[in-house]
Amino acid sequence: MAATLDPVTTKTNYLNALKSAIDEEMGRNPDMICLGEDIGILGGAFGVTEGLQAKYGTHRVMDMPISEAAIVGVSCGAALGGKTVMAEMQFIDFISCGFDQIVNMLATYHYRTAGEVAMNVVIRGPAGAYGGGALYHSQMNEAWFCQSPGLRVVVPSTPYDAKGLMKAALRDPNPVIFYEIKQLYRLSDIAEELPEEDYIVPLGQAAIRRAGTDLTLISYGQNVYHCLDAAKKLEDEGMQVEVIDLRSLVPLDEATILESIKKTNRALVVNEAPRTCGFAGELVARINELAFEHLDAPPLRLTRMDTPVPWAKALENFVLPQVDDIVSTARRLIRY
Amino acid sequence: MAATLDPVTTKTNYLNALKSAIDEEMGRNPDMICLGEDIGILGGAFGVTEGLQAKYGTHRVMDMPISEAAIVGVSCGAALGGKTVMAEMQFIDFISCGFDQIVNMLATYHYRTAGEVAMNVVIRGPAGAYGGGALYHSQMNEAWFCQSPGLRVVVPSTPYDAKGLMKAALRDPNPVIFYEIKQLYRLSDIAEELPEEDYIVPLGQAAIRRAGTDLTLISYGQNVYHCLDAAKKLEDEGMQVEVIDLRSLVPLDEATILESIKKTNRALVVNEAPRTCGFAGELVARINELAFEHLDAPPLRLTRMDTPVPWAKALENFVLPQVDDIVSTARRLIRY
Amino acid sequence: METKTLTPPKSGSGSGRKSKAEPQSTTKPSDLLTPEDCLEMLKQLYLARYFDVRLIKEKRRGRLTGTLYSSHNQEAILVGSLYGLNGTDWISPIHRDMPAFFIKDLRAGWDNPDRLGMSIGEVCAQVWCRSGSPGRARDNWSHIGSKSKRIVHSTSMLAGTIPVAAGVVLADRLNGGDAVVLTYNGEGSTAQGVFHEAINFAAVHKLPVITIVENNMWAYGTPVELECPTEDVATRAAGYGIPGLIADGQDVFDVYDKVMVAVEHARAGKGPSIVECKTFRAYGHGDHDDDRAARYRTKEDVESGRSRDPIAICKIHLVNKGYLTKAEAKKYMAENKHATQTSDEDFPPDVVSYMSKGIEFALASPPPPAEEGAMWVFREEN
Amino acid sequence: METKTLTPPKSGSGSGRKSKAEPQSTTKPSDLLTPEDCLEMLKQLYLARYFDVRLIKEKRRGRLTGTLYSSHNQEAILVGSLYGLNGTDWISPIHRDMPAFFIKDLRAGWDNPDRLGMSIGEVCAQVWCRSGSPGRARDNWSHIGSKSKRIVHSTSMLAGTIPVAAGVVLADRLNGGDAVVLTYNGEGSTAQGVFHEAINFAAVHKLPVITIVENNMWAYGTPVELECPTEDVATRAAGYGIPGLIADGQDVFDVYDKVMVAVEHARAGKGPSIVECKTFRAYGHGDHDDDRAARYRTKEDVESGRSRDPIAICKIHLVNKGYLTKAEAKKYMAENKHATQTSDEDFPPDVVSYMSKGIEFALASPPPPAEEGAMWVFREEN
Ligand SMILES: Cc1ncc(C[n+]2csc(CCOP(=O)(O)OP(=O)(O)O)c2C)c(N)n1
Ligand SMILES: Cc1ncc(C[n+]2csc(CCOP(=O)(O)OP(=O)(O)O)c2C)c(N)n1
Ligand SMILES: [Mg+2]
Ligand SMILES: [Mg+2]
Repeated sequence: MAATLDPVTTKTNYLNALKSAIDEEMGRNPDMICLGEDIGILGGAFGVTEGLQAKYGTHRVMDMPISEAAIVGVSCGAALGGKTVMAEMQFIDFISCGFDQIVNMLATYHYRTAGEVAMNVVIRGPAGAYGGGALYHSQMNEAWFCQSPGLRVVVPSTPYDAKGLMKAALRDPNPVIFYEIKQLYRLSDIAEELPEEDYIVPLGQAAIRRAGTDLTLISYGQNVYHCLDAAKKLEDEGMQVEVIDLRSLVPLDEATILESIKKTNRALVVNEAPRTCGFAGELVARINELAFEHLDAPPLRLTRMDTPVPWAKALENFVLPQVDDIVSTARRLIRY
Repeated sequence: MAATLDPVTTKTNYLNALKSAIDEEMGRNPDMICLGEDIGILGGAFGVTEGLQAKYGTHRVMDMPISEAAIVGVSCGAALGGKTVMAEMQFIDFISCGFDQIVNMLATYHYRTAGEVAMNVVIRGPAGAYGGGALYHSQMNEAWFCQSPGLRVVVPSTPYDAKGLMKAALRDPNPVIFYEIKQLYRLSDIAEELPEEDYIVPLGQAAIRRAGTDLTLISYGQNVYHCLDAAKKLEDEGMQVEVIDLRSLVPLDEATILESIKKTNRALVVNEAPRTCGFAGELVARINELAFEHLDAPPLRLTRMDTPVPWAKALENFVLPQVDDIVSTARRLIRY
Repeated sequence: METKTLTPPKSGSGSGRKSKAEPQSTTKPSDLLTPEDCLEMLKQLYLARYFDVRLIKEKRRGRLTGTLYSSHNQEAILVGSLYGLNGTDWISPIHRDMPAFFIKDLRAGWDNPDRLGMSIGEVCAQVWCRSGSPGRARDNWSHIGSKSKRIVHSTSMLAGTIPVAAGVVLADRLNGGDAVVLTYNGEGSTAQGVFHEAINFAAVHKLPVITIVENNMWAYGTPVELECPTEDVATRAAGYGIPGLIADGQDVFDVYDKVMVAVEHARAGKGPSIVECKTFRAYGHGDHDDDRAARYRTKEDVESGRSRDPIAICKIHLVNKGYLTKAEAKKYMAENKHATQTSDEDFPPDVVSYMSKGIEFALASPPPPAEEGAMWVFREEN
Repeated sequence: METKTLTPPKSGSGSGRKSKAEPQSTTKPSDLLTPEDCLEMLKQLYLARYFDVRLIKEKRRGRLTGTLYSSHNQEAILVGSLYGLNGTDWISPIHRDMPAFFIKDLRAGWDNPDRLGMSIGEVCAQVWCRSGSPGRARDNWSHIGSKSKRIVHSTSMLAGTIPVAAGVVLADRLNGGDAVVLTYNGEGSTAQGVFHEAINFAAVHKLPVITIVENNMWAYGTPVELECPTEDVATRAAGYGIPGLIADGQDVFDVYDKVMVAVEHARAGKGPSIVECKTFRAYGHGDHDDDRAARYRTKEDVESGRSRDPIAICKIHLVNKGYLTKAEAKKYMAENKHATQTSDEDFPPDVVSYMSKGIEFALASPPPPAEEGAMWVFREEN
């Protein structure tokens, strides 16, 4: 693990940040186990769990059969038995195969038992489009889980957050669906130096990635970088755009959103998930509820069209929000 | 079937309206089959398919093993083989067990095949809360499917619509998730005389259940009746409220919503599904996009709290929107 | 009470391959039960029956809300399977297994506050939808459980607890425990995908997961032959290379024998088993289905399906063993009666009073306050 | 080419119960194949191999996008299982089965425009992500299909096509057809719940669903023993009371024999079967995994797993049958070589040109226009 060789001068990428979070939590919590397909011998399809089985043994890092429903259900049982569980979906797209166990068993356990049993389970996996992964290796399906009460939903966009949020998620007694942006895994541009000491990023705190006064851009995951790119272009045109990275969707940091809109009076949400009933629409509704009186323009959203993610690159680009779309919509909103 | 004994003087309830729609479509379309648990010998848990197996045979009305994923997947295959399929979920809550087959196989088939293969499949089942059904016999999980491009989503609230929408759904070449409100199945208050001749209610057309000028209440399913009750109470206070019943969510009748808001300048969405990422939030976002300039108050939503549906009646009432909540929020909005 | 009714419908191993877990000697686990054990098992059968009968009556009087899935005629499966467990073993009952919640570890003393099973009062509080329920009446009927009593909480989604059960014994094994878990499922539920996924996983890792299949011949309105392609549901075990045992679900001792074989197998680290218990559903699927069930099942089938009452069969055994005189056996005649035909005199008085105290506890417990509807979605403290 | 390599790793029925579908006589289906058939099968093996080899090379040159799941060393399963089908039969291939799309009904004539299989040009257009693909490059690699050519379109979700396959033959049966469907799945994929649900359903209704399990010993980085508790994956069949056949997946004729037994069984209305074909994955799981696979699998295992090249084994048979001289057998030596070690000279020229024409077709086809991304979410006309 390059990341630990020379922490002073070596930057850590998003993937290694996740890896070290899981590793450190496995080290500090003897009751933590990891379940997933190909996570042990192989070390995971992307290598997030590389080296963990050798370090912690086959009974703490288990290669599971190709059975997402079993992975989730067994995680629930292990949590009922007192364990902390990291459960990997090889791609977050396959979470649909364990869907019932997530929304009906895992999400509701604490509620049903009137607080007797907490499900300390993190379900994590590579997510997101823009990489030519087509319909089943590109999904951002977080809205399904935001609509299922009892689940926390987290989407880090930087190595620092990936590590800090993963640690927070693994220590949170509630089930967390943790979206890792696979296009960011090895992106050297965003690699950064991480603190040597233990730290967490608390769930429910957004980050302001760039300050501005003319418009609030709200997003998470990969779209944060599209927003930042758009903000740079808009700056060239003389517009100062604030960029909020939500980091966690449930719980949501409403205060940061409100503060920003009080200042900018305009908001645009950018989101690669399908439009209808996506989290972007939820944000627009919340902005209405929170800040209607502060709005000088309708809060808008830029999202994927209501289509699956197609394979051919031109098609994929066509249905997904692009930097230029953000720039032109932002311009329109600022001039509204 | 009481409904057919004396159509002139006998009113048809919601359940019999559905039954006759399926029966008539089975009669006119020899390529239509029905699949579901206990739909044949028993005639369905609620009796929606009563008599169909005796009439059309075991090969056209099949009692399926308790395998929602197989029910959906087999439906896809049968549709690929040229059949029209009605697939019953015994309760819509169990749709989670066939989730992957719905969102990844059924919803995308036409898209993936560039239009070669249409999936003429209607997945229907009893839905909705307010009946003491607890977590797993109360769900309205339509937002999951609205977020999954390729699915039509339909929720009738009257016997006339139940029949007309079911027929439209069964003739639509696309997959439809059809929510039947089980609390309405046998409600005699809403039974009505149905046309003797064949008719459909086209997907994508809302109905204005009551005209008004002061506020637009938007809902569907059982909440429509809560809105109508609230409208009556508000009328006593001198306020004229318009009530829109969406009937189908995908496709959505945006024109009717816009027309209404142009008139009332205020909108309140009422929805029994959980708040975050529910269809209510989607509507608030759309209203913003469509009608921001016509709004004199923030478009708001009244929804279930972000909780499962609990069993004990007092708890269930506590988390679900009630008529009084609609009245007080409407009052506030009108006075805004 | 004729001895011919002792004849089980079938026995032996349902899996194609000869099960390695079959008892090798002729001494059956039940042969080692003491007279007190055997009489206790009979009493537990009475209790399970009385609980059900009483609820049927209460429900008919409109005092209960929700659906009652009667366990009438299937009690020997619960008593026989639970009797040999340790308190620290886990169970995951489903809709038709309400008595399992309090029968678990009942052997440790009906009034023993430390026993690892629910009190009958807690179960009644759940049925009466009161805050004294272990789940504070947030979900209905059989969806209760208890971490400390080692009972998995089910959802409605059939077979959905099997992976959870596998997970809980995985955790126990990692902690050095030797607990087994009994999961209960109807024969129809074995068609669910998660049944396959969970048992496959458990078989790969030789986890102590025992799946009791309560084959009552019907899944709601669908007969077993439309649910399962093989004559015996236990045959499903063959696909995983695990023992598939078949018990006479009407004979509490045969159930005990087969389950104990599976328990020993599991505890020894040899992995899961399926124990199919052949039985017959006495009434409708739920009480709402009683009338329709009378139409989709022939009267003759129902009569023959119910001809072997588990209480009667248990008594024959006890008389044969000499633990009960024929006169004693005739003292309480709960068997072979429809629930509504029974009276409290058909049950031992301590059984009646035990249940009555449970109901008293329930009725003394207030309904949960409305605000609780919004509580416990998340655990807030860290 | 030593004759010892003909020895299959295992054979017979994997289900515990003796399969009723086992051939009763000693005449095997393959004994009835003509010399032309046998030579055609060898040529199809070359074609499948060449397709894969060519794609591996194209991919290395950076000309292709997406992941390549090589079918190298597993070609006998595809050719052997498809050869005996009617054109009107259905298939549902998955990620490792790319050649299946054009090998289906190839027997009807390589250049026959009416054959019920895809053209190799269409398949190449898909691989090259062009609009000439049957799916217009909307989803990747193996996720193509064709209603008219009777090929089910898979998603990525493993085993997810089995219920669809069951549905399509259900529809066919209702229409009076006699089609069977072959579904292909890796051994790891058999752990999915939907595998169980679909086969259980098909077994209850005796639908003609044949599940080919391509047991290549690895599911990505997980060995079969962590996926499946029994030695043979075919044992899963026993749980459904259906035949579980085991074929030597390296021997095209053995695959043909076992699949034809299952096909006859299915066509006769006797229901589904599982045919496990024992094979070995030649490279990494996908081409991205080649380097890592070299670490998680020992060199010896890989060497022994690949020692029985299906082309070589087919040749031995043909020489033994007298359909090929030893000299002819040595003319094209594609076998026992890494893809990158082969050259076009290792393949019959008509095979090379057939594939080359397919690539030409692909390259002549433009990429789909961007706007198509938003099309066909719904069918708009009624
Ligand atoms: C996933 C799922 N599908 C459907 C149902 C509806 N349902 C409840 S009980 C039942 C029949 C169960 O039959 P079986 O497993 O044989 O148990 P029994 O009721 O006979 O004891 C059905 C279909 C459900 N609860 N869960
Ligand atoms: C439901 C689901 N879970 C996980 C995956 C990721 N995945 C793709 S291929 C594969 C391994 C498949 O192994 P096997 O079935 O043996 O087929 P093989 O690749 O060996 O031919 C996995 C885990 C998937 N595609 N679908
Ligand atoms: Mg049953
Ligand atoms: Mg494999």
